[in-house]
Amino acid sequence: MHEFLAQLANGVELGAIYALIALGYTLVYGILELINFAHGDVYTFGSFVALGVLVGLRAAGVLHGAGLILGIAAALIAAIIASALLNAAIERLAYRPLRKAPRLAPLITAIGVSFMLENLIELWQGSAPVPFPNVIPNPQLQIGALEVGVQQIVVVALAIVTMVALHFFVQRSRLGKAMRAVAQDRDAASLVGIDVNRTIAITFLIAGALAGVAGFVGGVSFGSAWFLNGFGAGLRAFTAAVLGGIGNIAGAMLGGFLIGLLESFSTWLIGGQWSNVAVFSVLILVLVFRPSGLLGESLPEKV
Amino acid sequence: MIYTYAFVAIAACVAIERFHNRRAKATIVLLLAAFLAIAPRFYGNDAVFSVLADAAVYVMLALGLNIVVGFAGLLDLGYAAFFAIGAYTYGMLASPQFGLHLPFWALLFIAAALAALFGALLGAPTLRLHGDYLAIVTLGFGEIVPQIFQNLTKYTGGPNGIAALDVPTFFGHSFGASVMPYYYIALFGIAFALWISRNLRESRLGRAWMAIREDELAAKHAGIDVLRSKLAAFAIGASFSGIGGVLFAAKLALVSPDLFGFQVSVLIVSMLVLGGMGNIVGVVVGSLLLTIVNSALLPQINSLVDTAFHTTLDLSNLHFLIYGAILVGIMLFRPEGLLPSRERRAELHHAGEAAVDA
Amino acid sequence: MSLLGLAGVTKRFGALTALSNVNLNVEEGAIFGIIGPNGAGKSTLFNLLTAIYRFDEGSISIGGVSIAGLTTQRIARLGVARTFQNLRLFGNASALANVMVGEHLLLQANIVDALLNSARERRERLEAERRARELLRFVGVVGVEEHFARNLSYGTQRRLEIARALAARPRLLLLDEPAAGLNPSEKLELVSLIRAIRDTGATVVLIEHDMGLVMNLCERIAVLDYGEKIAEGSPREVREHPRVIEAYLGAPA
Amino acid sequence: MSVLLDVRALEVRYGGIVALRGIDLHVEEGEIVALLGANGAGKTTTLRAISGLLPVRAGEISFAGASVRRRSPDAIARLGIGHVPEGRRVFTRMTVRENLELGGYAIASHRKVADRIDEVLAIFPRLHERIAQRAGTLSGGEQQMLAIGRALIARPRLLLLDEPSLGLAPLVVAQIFEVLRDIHKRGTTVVLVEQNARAALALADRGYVLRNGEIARADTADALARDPAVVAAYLGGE
Repeated sequence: MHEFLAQLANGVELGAIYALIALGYTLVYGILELINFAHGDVYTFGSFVALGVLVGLRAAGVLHGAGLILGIAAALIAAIIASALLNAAIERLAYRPLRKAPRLAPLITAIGVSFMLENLIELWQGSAPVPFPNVIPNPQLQIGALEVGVQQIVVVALAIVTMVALHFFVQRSRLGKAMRAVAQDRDAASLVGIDVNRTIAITFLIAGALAGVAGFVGGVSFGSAWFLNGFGAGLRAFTAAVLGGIGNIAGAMLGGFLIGLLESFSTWLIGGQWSNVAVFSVLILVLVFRPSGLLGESLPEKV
Repeated sequence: MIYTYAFVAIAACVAIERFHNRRAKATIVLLLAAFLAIAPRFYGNDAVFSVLADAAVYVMLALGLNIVVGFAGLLDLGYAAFFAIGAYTYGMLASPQFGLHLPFWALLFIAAALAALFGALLGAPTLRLHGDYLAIVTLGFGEIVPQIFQNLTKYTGGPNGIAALDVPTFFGHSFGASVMPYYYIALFGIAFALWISRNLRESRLGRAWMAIREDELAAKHAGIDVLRSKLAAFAIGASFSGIGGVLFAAKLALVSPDLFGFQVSVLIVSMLVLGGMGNIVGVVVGSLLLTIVNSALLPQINSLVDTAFHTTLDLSNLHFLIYGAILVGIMLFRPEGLLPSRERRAELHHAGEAAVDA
Repeated sequence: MSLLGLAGVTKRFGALTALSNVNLNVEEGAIFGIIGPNGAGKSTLFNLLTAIYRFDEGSISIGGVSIAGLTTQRIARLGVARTFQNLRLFGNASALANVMVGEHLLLQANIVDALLNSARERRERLEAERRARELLRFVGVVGVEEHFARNLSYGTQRRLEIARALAARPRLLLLDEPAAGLNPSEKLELVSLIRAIRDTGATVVLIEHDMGLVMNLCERIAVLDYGEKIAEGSPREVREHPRVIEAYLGAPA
Repeated sequence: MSVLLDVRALEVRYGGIVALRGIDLHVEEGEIVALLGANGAGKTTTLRAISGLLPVRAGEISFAGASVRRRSPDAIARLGIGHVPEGRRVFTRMTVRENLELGGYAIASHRKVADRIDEVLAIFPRLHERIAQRAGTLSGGEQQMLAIGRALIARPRLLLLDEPSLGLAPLVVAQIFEVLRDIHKRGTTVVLVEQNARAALALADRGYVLRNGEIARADTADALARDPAVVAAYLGGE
């Protein structure tokens, strides 16, 4: 029972991170129908930026008391800004010129960008995992039989707040509506005065920012950053987005938490080396029975 | 030297694309075949033919995937899984692992059949999925298969894989340490794959694939059994990969799970896209180019830089950076591929004009 | 003899009833029209006939065979072919290849024939191509056999789609707004084409908004409104039917 | 009256194919101008070039005296050209209200947009009944009304309409044309592309006939409607 609760807490924490990354995939897919393979690496980049800021501030000796809170905030914000800018730059340089190209061209480009980023991050940070500075206190709380770290609670809370905010932003705000309009019909959107390129660029900024949040949260939660983190995490996050129904914000969240739980329980019950097998088997099973994902709409074919 | 061969082969392919006269095309094909068969007697060394044999295996893989993606329009991002299945078939059945030493030639067929079977097993439940959903499921499959080979340590040697695979024999003559037999087998394999590809494209089944790729709903209304046709594409494509796997494993005398990861699937998809999806000749050019870049050009640049600047800078550290940049660069400058099929040219030409009356 | 029979057919999408208790009989060899306002359920009806949707209640039979539970391709085997309101051609394929796909069910070559380019495959291919050229001539698509479908003019595309449907030698041909977007002279050609198709023995059911064309061409017409059949009869009977005028025509046509 | 839209020597190409060659046309403030022609003659292409959806190869397009040739579609929309595209193109997964709100995307004031939505709903009471429904659940006629309504929110000075009657029942077509008459009366200039040439000429002041990407004829609507050649080609004998 104790172990079960611990795995549950683990899975939820992991799921929150996957969900944050999945949101970025889903936003971009929703607007461009593109699997942004580089997104996982943007997440990795965010992790390293946060790590760099924390290391720098620790060396400056300011990470205590109020300085610690400000330092953590600075690391988070730096990760958000850096990832957002990187993602937007990728869109501008690698995807925008291909708006009218055959469908597979941007996908191959995305894979190419992903390879380049992974290699660049490796050159920058080396090929071994880099530990996150252990500066963030993590007092344990006992809630009934469940023992969780404050850090875990903060991670999940931060993720959920971000997701809810994003949901309302996309549903209610003027820009959010423009994003949905561009996603549905680019020409029609431009005819009502929406700047399509700008809207797509903003979508990439937001997706990148979410990857930045995830990068910070993931780094703190796993205790390290590694140049290839983004590949595995990105793959699972994209799987989460598809599982939930791609293009659907609530679906990405649901999918993220499910994949997180699945990973943590499969690791516990059948061993970590089987968790990929478990994750993808469940994905295949779900899609066989619900071809558009758990929350995705299956629109009747227009004939 | 390797570039001579690659250049001749690619030039011949381009010429075949340019000529419209059937007799001229046939002549070029014959000349090229004769050159590739005879030239090694006079020109080249083992290192060159080793790379060329690998290139030929990749050409076969790319032709197989072209049936799935180019003909039937099914994006498969886990094609390396079938490559792995083929390679492990050889690894497990022609090695000391179980003391089984089935002949190489029989295993070519067995691996083709097994890969086709797994293609059908994966396809049966998933081929109803559309577009990117299918892509992600196949990607998942591509991740699972090597992982399973890695985890079943008892049967597959785990992460270390299986070594000391049997050296094939030909009527009792061992291939020995020479790479030439593999080169010739792979050449023959390409010829076979080209013949099959062309047959399929012109067949009733090929027309059914075209219809499914263009408009699945309209295809159903023409009475086409969409699921069966897709399964056929998946199975045939997988069997090419299975055969390639046997060749690959026998030549390397080794299989291990890390040889069949996502990068390999991506590499093969890139070959298609680079060469020109759906166009058989384009696919050949794309796969030749990328293999040469990966196994000859990049290492050579590496050693050149080292000797020129007396550095220990290891450019192989930049392998993925350069490879990624090549992919991005080609897509940005020629998104339809180097030798696009007629269909792709038309598609690009009409991009974004769906609702136009001209 | 009745070729197509619907009895009490009902189709719902969630809370919306798209078709409600529709009864219909189409005689073999007829040219039968279905008209009605937008959203009346005409296209839904076609989509039930070719199993794009499943009906919730009632029964549909084609040539005496119930189509309940059959897939689209099984229904095609019963001899049903159709065209689409918004043209669904294989755009990146030649006109000829489009029609040859339509002949799919007439051919036998299997996967082994395909792999080996067997004698049967080659013989059938030649035969299919010959028939396809003949059909293109029949519908009046000449001189552009090798052009990609998407590059053809709109009127030619409409005729090409009809040729593709005819290639299966259907007993029942469903035409969804075949005259949409055609100019007056093209419409005249369409009328004679449809008559010629009927004269080859096929039964034609068509959805159309152009009243002139429907009244001129069809022997019987059914009128749908809000998913219900509100009238059926000869063109004259339908034109003078008060409910039809109220729901659809607006003023006596 | 002053010239609101002036198109000169307009040329548009797709790849190598010339879709429009040297189109000259103008629209005066307050007019209704019909563009007639067979499918493929270049009517839709003309409208799409004017609103910036297609790149212009040569020629000039000026609106209210200023060149719009190199502007993006959204910028042109904000200048006061509304375009109701062929096939309606409403945002099917959004509600009717959201569609109308997007029509006022370029308007900063919420209040103003809300007022204009009320005005449009007064013109199309049917949309009022369906305000919270998703646009995809509307019938073809209702979607057409929504597409027009969406364009009207921005109070365009010039409204481009592409085949508003396509695929609609006779009764609905009559309603749509009634609304167009009404919109015009309120002072909107209209360019109308219509398959239903008879109805279009009945409404229009002037018309252009396009053939193979060129202007084959330009005249008043009455003259065109009486011209035997035009009648034979586009109006059909009844």
